[in-house]
Amino acid sequence: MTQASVLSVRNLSVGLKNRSQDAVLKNISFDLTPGEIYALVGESGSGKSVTSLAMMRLLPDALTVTEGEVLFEGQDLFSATEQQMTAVRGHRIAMIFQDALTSLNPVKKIGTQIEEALKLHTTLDSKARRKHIIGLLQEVGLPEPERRIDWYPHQLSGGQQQRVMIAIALACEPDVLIADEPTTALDVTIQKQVLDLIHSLSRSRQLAVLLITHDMGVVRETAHRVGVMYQGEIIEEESCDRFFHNPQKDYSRRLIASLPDQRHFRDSTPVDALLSVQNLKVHFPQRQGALQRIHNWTKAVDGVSLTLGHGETLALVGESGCGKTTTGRAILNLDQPTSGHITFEGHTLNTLSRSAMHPLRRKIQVIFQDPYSSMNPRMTVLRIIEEGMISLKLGLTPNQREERVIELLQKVQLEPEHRHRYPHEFSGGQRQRIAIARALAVNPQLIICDEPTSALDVSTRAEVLKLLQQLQQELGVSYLFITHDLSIIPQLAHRVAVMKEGKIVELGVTKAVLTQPQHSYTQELLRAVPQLE
Amino acid sequence: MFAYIIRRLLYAIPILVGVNLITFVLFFVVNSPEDVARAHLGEKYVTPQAIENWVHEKGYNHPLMYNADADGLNRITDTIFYQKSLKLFTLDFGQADDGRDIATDVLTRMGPSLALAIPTFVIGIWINICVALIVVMFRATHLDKAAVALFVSLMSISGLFYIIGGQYMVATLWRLVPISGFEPGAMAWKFLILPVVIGVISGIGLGARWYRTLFLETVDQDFVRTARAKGVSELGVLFHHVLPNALLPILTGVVVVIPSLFMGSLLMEAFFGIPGLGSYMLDAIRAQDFAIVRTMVFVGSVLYILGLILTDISYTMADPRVRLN
Amino acid sequence: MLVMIMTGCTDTSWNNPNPPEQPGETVYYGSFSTRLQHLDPVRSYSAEEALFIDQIYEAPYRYHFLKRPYVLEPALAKGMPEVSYLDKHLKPVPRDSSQPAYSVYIITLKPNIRYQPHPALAKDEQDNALYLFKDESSALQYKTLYDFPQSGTRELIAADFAYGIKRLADPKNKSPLLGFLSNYIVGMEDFSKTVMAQDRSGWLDLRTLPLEGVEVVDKYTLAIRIKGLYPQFRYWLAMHFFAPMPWEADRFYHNPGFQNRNMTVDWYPIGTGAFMMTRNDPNSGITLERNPNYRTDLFPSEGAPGDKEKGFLTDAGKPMPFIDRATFRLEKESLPQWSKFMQGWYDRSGDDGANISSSNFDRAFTVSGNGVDLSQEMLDRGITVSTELKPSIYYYGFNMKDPVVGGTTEAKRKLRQAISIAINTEEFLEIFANGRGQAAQGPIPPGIPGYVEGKAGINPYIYDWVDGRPQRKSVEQAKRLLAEAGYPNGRDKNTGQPLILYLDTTGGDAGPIADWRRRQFEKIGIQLEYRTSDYVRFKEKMRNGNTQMFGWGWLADYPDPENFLFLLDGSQTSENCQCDGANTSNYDNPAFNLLFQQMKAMDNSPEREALLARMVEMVRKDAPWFSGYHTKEYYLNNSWVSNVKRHGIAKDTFKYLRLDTAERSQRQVQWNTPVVWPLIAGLAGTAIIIFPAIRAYRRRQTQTINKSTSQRGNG
Amino acid sequence: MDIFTVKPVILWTDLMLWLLVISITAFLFSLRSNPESRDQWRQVFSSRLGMATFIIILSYITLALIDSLHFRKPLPPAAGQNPETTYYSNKVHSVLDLILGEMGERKERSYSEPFALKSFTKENMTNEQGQTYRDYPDLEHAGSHLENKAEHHRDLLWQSLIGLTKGLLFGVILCALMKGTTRSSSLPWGTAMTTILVICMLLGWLLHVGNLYHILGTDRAGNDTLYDSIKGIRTGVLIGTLATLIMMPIAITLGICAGYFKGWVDDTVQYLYTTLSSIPGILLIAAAILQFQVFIDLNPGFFEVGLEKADARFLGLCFILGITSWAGLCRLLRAETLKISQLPYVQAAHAFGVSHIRVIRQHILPNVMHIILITFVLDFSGLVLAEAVLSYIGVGVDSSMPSWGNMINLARSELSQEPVVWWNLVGAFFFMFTLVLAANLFSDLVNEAFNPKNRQERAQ
Repeated sequence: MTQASVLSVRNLSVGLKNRSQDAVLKNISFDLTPGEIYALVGESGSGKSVTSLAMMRLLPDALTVTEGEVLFEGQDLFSATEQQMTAVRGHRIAMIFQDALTSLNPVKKIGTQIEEALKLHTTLDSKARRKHIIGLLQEVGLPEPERRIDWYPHQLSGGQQQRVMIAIALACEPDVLIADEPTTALDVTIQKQVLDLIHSLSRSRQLAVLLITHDMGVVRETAHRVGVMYQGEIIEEESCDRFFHNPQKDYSRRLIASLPDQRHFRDSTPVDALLSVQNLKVHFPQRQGALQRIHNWTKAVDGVSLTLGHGETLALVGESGCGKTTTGRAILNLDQPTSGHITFEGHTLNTLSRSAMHPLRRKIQVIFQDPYSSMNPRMTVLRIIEEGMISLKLGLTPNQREERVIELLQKVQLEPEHRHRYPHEFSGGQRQRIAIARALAVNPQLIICDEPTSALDVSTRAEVLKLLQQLQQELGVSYLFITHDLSIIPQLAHRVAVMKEGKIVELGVTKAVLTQPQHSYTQELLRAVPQLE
Repeated sequence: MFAYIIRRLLYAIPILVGVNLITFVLFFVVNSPEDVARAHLGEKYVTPQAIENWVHEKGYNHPLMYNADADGLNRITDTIFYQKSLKLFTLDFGQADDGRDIATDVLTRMGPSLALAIPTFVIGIWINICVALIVVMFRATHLDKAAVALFVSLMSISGLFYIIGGQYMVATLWRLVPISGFEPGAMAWKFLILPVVIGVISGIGLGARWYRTLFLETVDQDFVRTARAKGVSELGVLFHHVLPNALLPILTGVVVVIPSLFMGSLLMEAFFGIPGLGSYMLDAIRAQDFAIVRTMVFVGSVLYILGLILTDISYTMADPRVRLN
Repeated sequence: MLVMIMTGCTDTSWNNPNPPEQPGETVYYGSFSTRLQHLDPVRSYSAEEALFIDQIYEAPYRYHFLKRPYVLEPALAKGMPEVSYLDKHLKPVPRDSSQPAYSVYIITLKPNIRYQPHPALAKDEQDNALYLFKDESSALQYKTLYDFPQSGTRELIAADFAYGIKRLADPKNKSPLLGFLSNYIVGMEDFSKTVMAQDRSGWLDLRTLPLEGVEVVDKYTLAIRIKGLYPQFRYWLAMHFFAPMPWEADRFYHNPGFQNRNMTVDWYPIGTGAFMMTRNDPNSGITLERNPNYRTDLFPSEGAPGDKEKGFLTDAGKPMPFIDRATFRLEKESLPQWSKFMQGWYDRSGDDGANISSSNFDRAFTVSGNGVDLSQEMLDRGITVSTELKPSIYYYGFNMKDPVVGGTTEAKRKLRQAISIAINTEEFLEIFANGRGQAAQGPIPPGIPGYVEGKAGINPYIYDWVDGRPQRKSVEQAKRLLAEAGYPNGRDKNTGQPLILYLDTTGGDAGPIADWRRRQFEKIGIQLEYRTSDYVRFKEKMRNGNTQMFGWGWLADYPDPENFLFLLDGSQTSENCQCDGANTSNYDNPAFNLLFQQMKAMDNSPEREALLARMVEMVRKDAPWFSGYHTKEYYLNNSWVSNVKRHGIAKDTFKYLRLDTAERSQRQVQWNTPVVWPLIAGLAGTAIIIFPAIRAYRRRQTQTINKSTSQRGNG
Repeated sequence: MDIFTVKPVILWTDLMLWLLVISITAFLFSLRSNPESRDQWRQVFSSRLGMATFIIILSYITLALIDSLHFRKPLPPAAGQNPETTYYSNKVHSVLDLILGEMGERKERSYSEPFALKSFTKENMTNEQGQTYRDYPDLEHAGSHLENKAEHHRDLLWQSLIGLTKGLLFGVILCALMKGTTRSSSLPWGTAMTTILVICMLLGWLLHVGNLYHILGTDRAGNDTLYDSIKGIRTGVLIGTLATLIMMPIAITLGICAGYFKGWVDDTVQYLYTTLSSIPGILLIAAAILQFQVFIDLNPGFFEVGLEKADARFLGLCFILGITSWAGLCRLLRAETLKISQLPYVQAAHAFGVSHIRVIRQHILPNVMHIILITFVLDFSGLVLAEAVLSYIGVGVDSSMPSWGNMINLARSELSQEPVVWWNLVGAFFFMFTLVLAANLFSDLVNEAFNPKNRQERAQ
């Protein structure tokens, strides 16, 4: 594109306020042209967000711009006064953030929050403003805006909140839109809608969009040009197509390679059932009134039936709140089922008492989503891993336990001496490995993996998944793999169960489900998954 | 919401019973009614007969908690605890041990207490918030540091020194206001202004510092960043985004004490000779007047519980996310 | 704040705590320090309360305002009582006959004395009481006594005294004297019983029940018959316990529901005195006003020698009272009370009790060799001082029943004497009471018959007479006595065990005084331990006699040695009288008791003096008390206050008081010019703080990113 | 007097204070193993302020500790006494008294200004001719070592120098020892040293000059104000620490149980603390203390010397203060436990079938420790201030116990004097203010370092 750039960043550097020598950003430079979507890609901590904040002069107190300039229509924003800056923010350059819920003022109506921008930058009277706002809300696709204009953020769904954010950003017809991870917190289907929205807006309004994301899929789908950020630098800048076909830097290559391969599927052979769930129901009571009588039930899981064979992986797919996690907890006997049967090796788990359950616990283990909160920060890795062995009375001497731990650590590709460290000394990926080691410590037959990779960066995610598969081959352990990310399923799961509103809508062999989805919801999900080509 | 309040009120009953039980035990675990009688009869020529009469008249001639030689329900009802403490639920406070009607005393003394407490409270909060906002405006600057240092020093000074010093300088040295006393009506401000000012000043350290931290927490939140990205100016951010949200935690701390204002401030009333409930309590405790103490404790806890309920209600009003149940 | 200051300027001076007065009226401003409990004449028994009710209630007799030693004069009575004597068959006998069984006091009243205006006496056309209510609901609009629009009065009659005495005899009124007087007034005990036998739900008309010893002879004459000889009884007749009480008032206060609103005799007095109570807020203050119906009562025209020179007789013959209103504010803390006096807002340094806290005393007085003088500062302010040696004694007592310090053996006596010498009372008074008191030489204080001035009057066991003044014996002397008592250097001469003595106090075992006392005992090697307790426990210990040493005090009811010596009468020990015995040290000396009985029945006379001397000697020898002293009170009066001669016993002295209001207001303005500069400074200060803040904000608004330094705008 | 003949008096508070200090040090050492909390402590001490305030607090605590070693001196054997039995004075001394030397015993007759040689009020004296005249009498002890009063000021200067140098020497020795023990790290030892030196010099000066003059004058009864203020330290420190210490076990157990087991346990605990906290604190304290006093008075047999009575009452005060502040901590812990027990690692523990006790001990307790710690330091200053107020009202510590509250209480009326007697108030004020200020600043830092909320903010 040869269009004049509306906003151009010239070798921008940002450092810590008190120790400005070690830089957070080093000589960042790029241009934004109208109607173009420029994607800034990088893994967490690469400095994407800092860039955007620096451009808006919204850096947190700890950080400070050490050099460089931001030219907006030819004039340097850094040399503008704070007052002039307020005139630019939201009016000429607008911004949307990752977590829409926290980014909206919880105690103000969304209408007021949009109106605020208008009040600041336009001369419209209140009537005109209201009209304008309703228009905006329609444009961003918020159903029945006349009513919702007086709602509070928490009354809206995540997608709707993000739409409101966009509405705020667009309120004063800005020339530049900075979108900082606008879809990370959203389910795939919503993500697709939002991205499409941004896409269309940039086209219709000749909007220059700076899209900050870590999801290559998203980039592929929406961006025109790509800048790859790595440790505070832009190491490669290319037009989208060229970037994906032959990336220059090998870091870029790793990024692309780390995207899960979605062409090959694991073929599954029917095996005898290890776990079988019949018509599982988990309902939570809703209390009300002076005497707290139960007046209604939240049906988290409403009649789920599935079986899982030895050494098999069953992926339980669904969007947030569909009850997949609750299912997992019920199988672990952490939540008490309302009805139904969970049979494991002939024992009906949900009827067992705490003590009767105890011996079975070593057979079923779990890996949690958040690698940061899933380990007690005050225990060494050794004690974290051996905790299960002790409580489940594997009858090992301390030395034997330690040996076992070492062995496990090696199995999950960590160093033996790591056992004396504390969790917060490890990266997310490493922690997830420790969590796996902990699960394996009591050599279980079934591990329930609750979104084990969704908090990880793409590259580490791939590694963890590979590890899990290896272990399955070695130990013949079965996984119930709970996830919202369809893209990782093909190479991972033998069979897939798609869950919606507490029910399983479709259950079958991975290939079948992903290639010829029967249920409309499954199809919708698949459509939403960003494709690389 | 209504149902909620009902539930809270129901929940209050066992609490109040417990409160009564505690005070009751406190008083009668070591004191026998005879002791109380002696404490209230005169100095000279006290006969056993007189004590006997006093105890009988005051109705202390029952067993404390359980009446063995009564039968049926009377075993419970025919005791001091039932007749003295549980009667309070009917808001029948009875008479003080010196024969005066407690309800009237409480009512008459409430006025001065409030006259002192409410201004101190309102002005105090207002000033604290203003100061805190200013400081937050200059966060991460030397002004901020200096202010915090000032706050901490202020709150490190015992309230006694504020009162003693203030009274000495303003009233004794400079003769700007009466040293102590109270006149109801138009003259009142003359006596109240000094205690109020002192009360406010002595509160600034703690209050402003607390509000500052609350504001700072809010300032770092995403929606504030959003507001800035919208182009809202610093002041706008503070007043339209930070303040309303920071008010929520402030509510919890503040609303709960509002009813307790009725109880008056012990020190202030003692030092400035204001005939409020604070000094009333003090005298009662010193005179071991169980009748008054149990009443004040009862009233106090009722007000406290009221405060809790008020807090929740005010919360639902301030924060659309909160629903009572 | 500024606004308030402006409005403040309308006042003469900003710190005037007193409410504005009506023009032309003379208002007295006073204070009291303890919250009043009882105002019922038959119940109240404390000096603080007497300060008020003695202005309102009058007894048949009162003390002469000026004359010393204290003498009685008729108040409501026409003359002094005519006393006649009867034997047990009610036959008249001469006094000197051996122990008459009864004495009869006949009191004749002055005519047409009228009560203060009071709703209880309000009448309607049919001459029926206006305010009588069937049930509580019909009287609800009257919250306090002052809500009643109508009031009335009536003449005082002898029956009112009878009614008053019957109220005293009624146990329901909890008169502290009930037990005591029952021993004297004939039939009082039975009366109490019969009264309690009645139905006491509502008002009980005491007139219907006879009290044998009290007889209404005619409209103006009352006869009281008491058992045996008790000359001191006439003094009781000068106390508010014998004040008249109109039966209408008693009935009025028994209206249904009045009790719950504190509308009782115990709260709203009704009397014939010079003042009436028009405001009674126990929490903030009390107001007395001139009683419009007060009889013509003229300022005394003769006084003690020297009174004329002191100007106490300038108002002789003028009708009293001289002030229209007296307002008293409750001042719990001594500091503000004193400061207000110094600012001229109080006319006197205080009205009740010891009102110059010792720290203030240093400022007010300069203690010099020949007593206590006003400091220069006070003299400049024209402040006058009036002193008063109270007929009282504060002392430490040994429990004579105690195995260690008690007993009548020579050794024990020596031990007690040794301690009595060791505790340097003079030093105590010097340090802690600023010399406001005089060390006791015996149980009888000055101004009371039996007290002897000079060399003859000293306690030879403790003092020597050295160049014209008593001088305490040396510590060595005390040590010698102690050794003789079997405790050389305070160690048991057999076991060497240190002698540890226990002193019961309510004060707590700390603070300067406690330290000082410990050191006094250490002087002769005795270790002192305190056993502190609250007042109730203390009384209990005293009652059960399980104390060793204790502090005690006695304030005379009337100026007669009997009122002091009975504190040592064997029949008064808790044990013997089965009550809170007045004989706290359980001193039971048969010889003494015998003399006491004789002395009691006598009028003052040389013979009596002789008896007293012998009794005092016994007490000095046995030393059941030690470190005794008689308090001497100092009261400061602002220059505009006159006729302030303190009376040791009588409290009804307000009617004599005179004020020069013109001078007062002029002085007040002069003493209370506010200092304004701190205000201005304060305002300036805040401005100084605000201003740079604003500028800083401005600067911040026009801030750009300066890349070289790390100073950044808002982030 | 040789040490071995004295009879040690062990007061409950002494015992508890020592226990407390020991346990806290142990606790801190246990924390060192965990790098996270080690970092947090490092963060606290890496700031100059943190180091300085900590050392100030430490010196206060040290004084309190020294003052908590009580003993009774023996009486000289008397005639006829069998030799093996020794009798003891009923005066209780503490080691601190020994260090302070004469300061406690040197009583004047009444007020005297700081450093004064003459009494504050005139008295009448008799001269050689025997006629009485009024003047300010010389003080009995202050400056008694001077033979010529004229060189008062020079001597003052000189003695101050001596005192300061003494302190300096001592401080240098201390620092040397410290240098020896501590390996150098990122912490600002320089500040530590200077603080120590300053404190030592100050103490040295106070000790030396304070034994010659009355640095802060004397009070009504002629007691040395400086001595009283220093003795007040023990009370202040004790009340600040014991009250929290006493209430902690209850609060922790109940709070955690409520948060962990939920259900009826939770309801009961909540009922308990709502009930307690709904009673007006001051009333509860006052009533309790008065009743406790009555109890003490009823059983004088329990206590051998007066001090023990005061001590018992003091314990009572700590206890009731603990009770009143108990609810707050309990509430916090409950909430935190509720949060933690939802965290994955607790869930994982459940998945491993770990027993409740073990879960609480291993997972919950260590992770609420910061709350306990923060409450401890935050409450400290508040309690010290509370003591003063309560003592003023008359429901504080026993009036025989040297405490700042009692000092203020006694000193109040002195403001009405002319010229004003200010030193008693100032003495109490200065010592109290220093402690509370240091405590506040320190607790701020601790809070900042240990409060997870703040940690996130720093992460940003």
